[in-house]
Amino acid sequence: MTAMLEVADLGHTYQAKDGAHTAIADLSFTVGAGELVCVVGPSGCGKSTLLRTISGLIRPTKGEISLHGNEVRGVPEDLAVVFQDYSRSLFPWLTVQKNVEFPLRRTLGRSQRRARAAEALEWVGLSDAGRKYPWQLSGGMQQRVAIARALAYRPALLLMDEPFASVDAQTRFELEDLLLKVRTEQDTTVLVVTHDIDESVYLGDRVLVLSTSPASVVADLKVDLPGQRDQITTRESEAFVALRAEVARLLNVGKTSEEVKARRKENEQQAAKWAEAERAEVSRVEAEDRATT
Amino acid sequence: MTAMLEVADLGHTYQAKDGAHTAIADLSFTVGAGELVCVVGPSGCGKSTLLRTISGLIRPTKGEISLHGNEVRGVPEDLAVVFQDYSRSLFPWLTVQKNVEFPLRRTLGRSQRRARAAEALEWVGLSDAGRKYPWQLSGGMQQRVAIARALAYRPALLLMDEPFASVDAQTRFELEDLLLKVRTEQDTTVLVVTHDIDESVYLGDRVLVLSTSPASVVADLKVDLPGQRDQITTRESEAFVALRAEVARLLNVGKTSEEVKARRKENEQQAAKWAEAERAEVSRVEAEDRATT
Amino acid sequence: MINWEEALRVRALTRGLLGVAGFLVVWELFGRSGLVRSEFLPPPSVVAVELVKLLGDEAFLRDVIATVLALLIAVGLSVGIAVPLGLVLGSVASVRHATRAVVEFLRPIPSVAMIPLAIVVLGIGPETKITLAVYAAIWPILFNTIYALDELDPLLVETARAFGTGRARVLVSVALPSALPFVLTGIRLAATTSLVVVVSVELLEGGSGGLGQFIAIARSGSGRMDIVLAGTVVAGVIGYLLNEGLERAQRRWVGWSSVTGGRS
Amino acid sequence: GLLGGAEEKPAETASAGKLEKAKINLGLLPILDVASVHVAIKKGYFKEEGLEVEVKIVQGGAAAIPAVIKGDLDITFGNWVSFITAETNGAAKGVDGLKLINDGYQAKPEMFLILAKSDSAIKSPKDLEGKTIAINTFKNIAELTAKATLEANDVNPDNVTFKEFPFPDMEAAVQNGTVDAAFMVEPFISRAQRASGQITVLDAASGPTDGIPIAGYGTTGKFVKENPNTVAAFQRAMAKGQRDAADRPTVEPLLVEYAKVDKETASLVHFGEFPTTLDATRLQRVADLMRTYKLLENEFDVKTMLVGASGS
Amino acid sequence: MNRFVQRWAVFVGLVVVWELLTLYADDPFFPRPSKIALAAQDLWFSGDVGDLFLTDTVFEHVLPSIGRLLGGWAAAAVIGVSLGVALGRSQKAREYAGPLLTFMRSIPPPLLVPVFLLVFNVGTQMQVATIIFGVLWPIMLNSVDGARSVDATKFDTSAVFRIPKVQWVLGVVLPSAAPKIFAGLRVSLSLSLVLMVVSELVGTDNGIGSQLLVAQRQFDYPDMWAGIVLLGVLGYALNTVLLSFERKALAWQPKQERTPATVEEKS
Ligand SMILES: Nc1ncnc2c1ncn2[C@@H]1O[C@H](COP(=O)(O)OP(=O)(O)OP(=O)(O)O)[C@@H](O)[C@H]1O
Ligand SMILES: Nc1ncnc2c1ncn2[C@@H]1O[C@H](COP(=O)(O)OP(=O)(O)OP(=O)(O)O)[C@@H](O)[C@H]1O
Ligand SMILES: [Mg+2]
Ligand SMILES: [Mg+2]
Repeated sequence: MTAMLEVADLGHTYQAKDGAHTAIADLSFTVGAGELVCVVGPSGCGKSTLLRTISGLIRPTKGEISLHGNEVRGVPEDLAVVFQDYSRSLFPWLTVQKNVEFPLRRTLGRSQRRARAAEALEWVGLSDAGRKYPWQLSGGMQQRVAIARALAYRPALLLMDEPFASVDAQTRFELEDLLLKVRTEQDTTVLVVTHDIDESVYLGDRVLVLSTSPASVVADLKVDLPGQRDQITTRESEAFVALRAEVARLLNVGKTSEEVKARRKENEQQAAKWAEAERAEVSRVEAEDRATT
Repeated sequence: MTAMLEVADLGHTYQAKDGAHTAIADLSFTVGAGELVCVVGPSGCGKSTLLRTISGLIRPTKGEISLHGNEVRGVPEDLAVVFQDYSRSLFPWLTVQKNVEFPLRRTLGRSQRRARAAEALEWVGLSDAGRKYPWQLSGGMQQRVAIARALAYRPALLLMDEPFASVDAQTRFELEDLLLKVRTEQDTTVLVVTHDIDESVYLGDRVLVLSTSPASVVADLKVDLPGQRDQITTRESEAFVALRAEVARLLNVGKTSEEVKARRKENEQQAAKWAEAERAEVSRVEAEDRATT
Repeated sequence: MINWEEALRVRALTRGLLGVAGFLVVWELFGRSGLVRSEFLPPPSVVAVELVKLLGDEAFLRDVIATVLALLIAVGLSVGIAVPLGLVLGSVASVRHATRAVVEFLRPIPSVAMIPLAIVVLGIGPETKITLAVYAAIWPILFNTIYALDELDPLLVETARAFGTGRARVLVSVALPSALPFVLTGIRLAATTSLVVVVSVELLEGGSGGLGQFIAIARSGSGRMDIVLAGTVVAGVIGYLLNEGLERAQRRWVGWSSVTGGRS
Repeated sequence: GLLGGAEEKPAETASAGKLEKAKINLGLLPILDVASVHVAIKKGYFKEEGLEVEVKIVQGGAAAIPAVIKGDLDITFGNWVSFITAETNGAAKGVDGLKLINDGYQAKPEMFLILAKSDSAIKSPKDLEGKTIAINTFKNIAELTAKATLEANDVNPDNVTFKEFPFPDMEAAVQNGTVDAAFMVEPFISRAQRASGQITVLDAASGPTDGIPIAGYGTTGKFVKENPNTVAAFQRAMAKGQRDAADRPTVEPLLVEYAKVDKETASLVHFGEFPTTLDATRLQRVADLMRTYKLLENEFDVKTMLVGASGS
Repeated sequence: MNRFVQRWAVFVGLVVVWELLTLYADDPFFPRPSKIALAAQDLWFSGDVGDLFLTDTVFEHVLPSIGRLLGGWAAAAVIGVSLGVALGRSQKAREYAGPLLTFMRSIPPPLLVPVFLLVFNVGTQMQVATIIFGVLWPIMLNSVDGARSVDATKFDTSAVFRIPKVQWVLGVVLPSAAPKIFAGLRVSLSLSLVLMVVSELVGTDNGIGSQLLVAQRQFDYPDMWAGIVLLGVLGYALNTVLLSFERKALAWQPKQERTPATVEEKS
């Protein structure tokens, strides 16, 4: 397997008026052609930022990204992205069907575009919604439109930012399987950011675990599960359960009870303090009121 | 426990130029004061629509909703909502802190508002982000701001639409516990829409399972778990596992393999057909090209 | 079955008429109150009589047509110039910065002051009033386009670009549609600005006929306020019709925006 | 065409072959002063000369003179002050300067009046000291004659404030006290006297300005050079028109038509003089007045501008 | 700094081209910029040291004009924004008042002068009224647009938290509409310079516009051009002030950080 995507020493710092914020500290990894890599990491650690730099939308402040050995400057060819903020990434003035067709206009004729879009909408279970506008759809449906758009484009590299966050469990399973099927058929390289540990193991050839902000790679786990997966048997397999536990451990989910309890205590103290301050404030204001009248 | 919220024969049909769309067919249920009810249902079945009608933002086309025995017309007092489209519900011109303070201006003085907002931000783990603007935050952080805003408001009735969709597993657990804690302390009535079956069982006193669109109530399950829950022990308990399976069954998640396989086959046939059509189209276009040159 | 859209339109129309009627009543009362002599400010009843007379007057109608034609040409030209220009200035910051000083210098130059210059360059015909109208009408369109681009959701642009959409096409198929509602508002502003300038130039320059010149003659010859106001009413009606047409276009083309916004 | 709102008339080619240009674009203002042109058109004096006159309404010298320079108008009506100012400022130096070819209108008593409200404290010219007077344009014939007559009445014109108002608005401005008095012309004088009972304070065309020339017809040196016969034909036709314009019954109905004056007013207005010759000595008075009140920096001899003048 | 040089290089370049063109054409209507500069100096900057070399003309004509201009524009801004927000948020108000306002919008201000003459005191009051009437519309229409396009989710959010009317208008509608309102304010600001000239057509004895028109009628083209240039400079200066204010008011906008300018490469 040749390396399709290489990320080396990547770092990104956002500039803001009141100081800079380092979102990514130092990331290095490679993704082979046709691989499906899942990225997991705490909220706000820099996953979306990572996808943005790979897609050439922002230039990283440090390090290098190469695709097929060429450094990424500007948006690479044959790339599709499903953004985390799917609802804002749909064009409100286009119908669902036209939204899916949008990126195809450059390369395909009208009838082919239509066919492709209809096919992709069918995949995500939205055949009936093609003529509606995005705002006439529910959140989960909008997200599926964004997925359909990316799939219809048949990219060589597909980046997905929490693509199944807003759909119900059943649909999620179906979409996961759809993704697996499409990538096998089209030999697409896929990078999926997800918060669902089970999903990351179920989908991925590898799982990339990131640290808290600023992000660095905590672990790069190979998922040793059979290529052909199945929602029921795979999830029941021992290897799956073990890997899932491993990812959870790496993400510190195990710490939960201890930490949460500690934090809860802290919060309670804090709250008590605020309440105290509040009471003081109230009585002060009341005193003032009385003084002025 | 007295009934706080009563939904009777509720139905809603969206009007659009090209025909109407019935989002909710017929819903009836009640929520007692202080109860936490989770709503699960397939994507696009009408959950967000339900929350919109309860919060008085849209008037249902059928049936009735009453709060404390009074029919809901317009937005009721003491209500807070975490919208599914959290990123759009934040005011981009206000800092995070000010966003949380915004609804408090009506009732609280400046210092009290500050304290409340700071406290809520602390709860969701965003103490450091108070002075940032929403667009400087990651998706999950924005969602937590929306949660903090609702909690800081200390509503009597709290409606949450997939409030934890964009946060990582660890944070999700923490937020779940936070929600449980807050609602006990403040005796809030809560309605949570979620796609995570485990979550619905872990959080809820009851789980309301909705059918596919247009929504109706499939089941109203009582969650027989101890009031004080814990991420590890509760989730391991037998009752939990049984309930979870029950919800999954009701949502037809069990059907997965059969149905998915059937659909997959269908898709493949469909795809083959499209591919055929495409090939035909391509050769037609090529032929034309040749003819013109 | 009740046709709701039709019913709503009828309601809007009646309300609009009520608003106008209210204004007319106030004007009539004011005109008849004796506070001012009715020769200075004739009440609407008097103006209406004069208006009816004028509508039968062929010379007057020719003047109105002249004004309307000049107006349409001016609006067309200013849209053709200002929208592309706005897209470029709004999206290429360096061009915008480079031209800002020039643009800001040019903008406040009043067409009234340019009339003799325009006559020397363009003559006394319709070219002059059209050019001056275009000059005045460009700015609202240009600025609304630039500002609309500023407000463009960056995520939409990122989406298009991530799918390999070229810069030019991002401009045409993402920036422009997203900006369209506000651009159309700019065009509506520009349309009435054009009308105002065309009539004013006719009024102050003369030479090329038109409603403004008609009014000027009625005024400078004898100060016939009834004719002046009747002409003014016609100008207002032209503006209203043009605006209504554009609003309809706005509703049809950018229906999506009126729904995402202002759900009230 | 439609854009210009003008009627499209097929151009009749004139019979007189020696005219360089048979069709003349003539700039006019919609005021009483140009009644003679309408008389000449009505009576066919231009046609007799083989001329076809296309009237273009312009709104004053500032627009008309550039149009003549540009060549859109062949000849235009304008007041002498504008012509002289334009000439001395070199506005027409690219077209061999401006030439004056016909006298048009000249002041008579009762046609340049400064009016005040009937119950105003201003009764005599002396009372205008320190007051505000409305005039139609700054630095033009109205201001000149007003200053000259004020001075003749021992009022220092520097102590009077002039404000610009269009003639049609003056009556109202005087009535509601916006200005103390207004410098009006016909038909506004008649209307103000009749409807508001405003009273005359000063005749600005009296004493030093008695019979002062007001306006006439001009063109460019280039046009005169290239079309000497046309200009001559125009002068002849206009002279007849001027002559006939003195006849009220001929003029009154025309007023109603071209200036939209109502019949009643038309029968009341005071007309000025319509001189039939272009007289250099007379016109020189305007230039001298301009010099006196600093509208000209140097002495100016109007003779250089005249074409076919008498009395030189 | 870079931008500054860029901007003024283009500007100076154009002035040089203008100088050369007018030198070549030698047309009285288009005097050379250097001649215009001399006229301007003569008009405004040849005064006493005590007056900072400003002539009486500046105090008699320029300053009063600027005062009326700013007053008129500010009043139009207040009226336009409040009317615009009201119309933008109320369909009813829009239906009642819309046609009437469109109608009024189409009336050329010079035609209204006789009416204003009856209603207002001539002079400053009438001129300010003319300016307001002329520049109100871009502000109002853009405010209507801005107020109407408040994002539906934000509307819902405010409704749910029962945000009081005042706070809703000041805290949600205005900020949402602010970019569009500023577009209107900027168009109106330069329009108010135009209207200032128009307003000085009638009933004045002072003002930049009145002087400019006198120069025009006197065929004194260098003076007229000096007036035009003065208007340009004023427009530029006022606009710069407004822009810096706008930049502060819209500081929250994410553009500096995230927008990869629509077509431009982020540098
Ligand atoms: N435009 C920006 N300006 C400044 N800081 C930013 C900006 N965008 C993101 N950040 C910061 O960078 C960090 C990483 O953000 P990013 O969106 O990449 O996180 P993430 O891993 O996608 O999180 P989540 O899972 O919550 O979506 C966050 O701390 C965020 O506050
Ligand atoms: N404004 C609207 N106009 C027309 N149809 C709408 C509108 N909003 C929602 N719908 C339709 O109503 C149905 C229910 O939508 P709703 O948003 O309530 O679903 P949901 O249960 O929240 O789904 P999800 O879990 O995907 O968010 C969907 O089929 C959607 O297409
Ligand atoms: Mg993210
Ligand atoms: Mg929903």
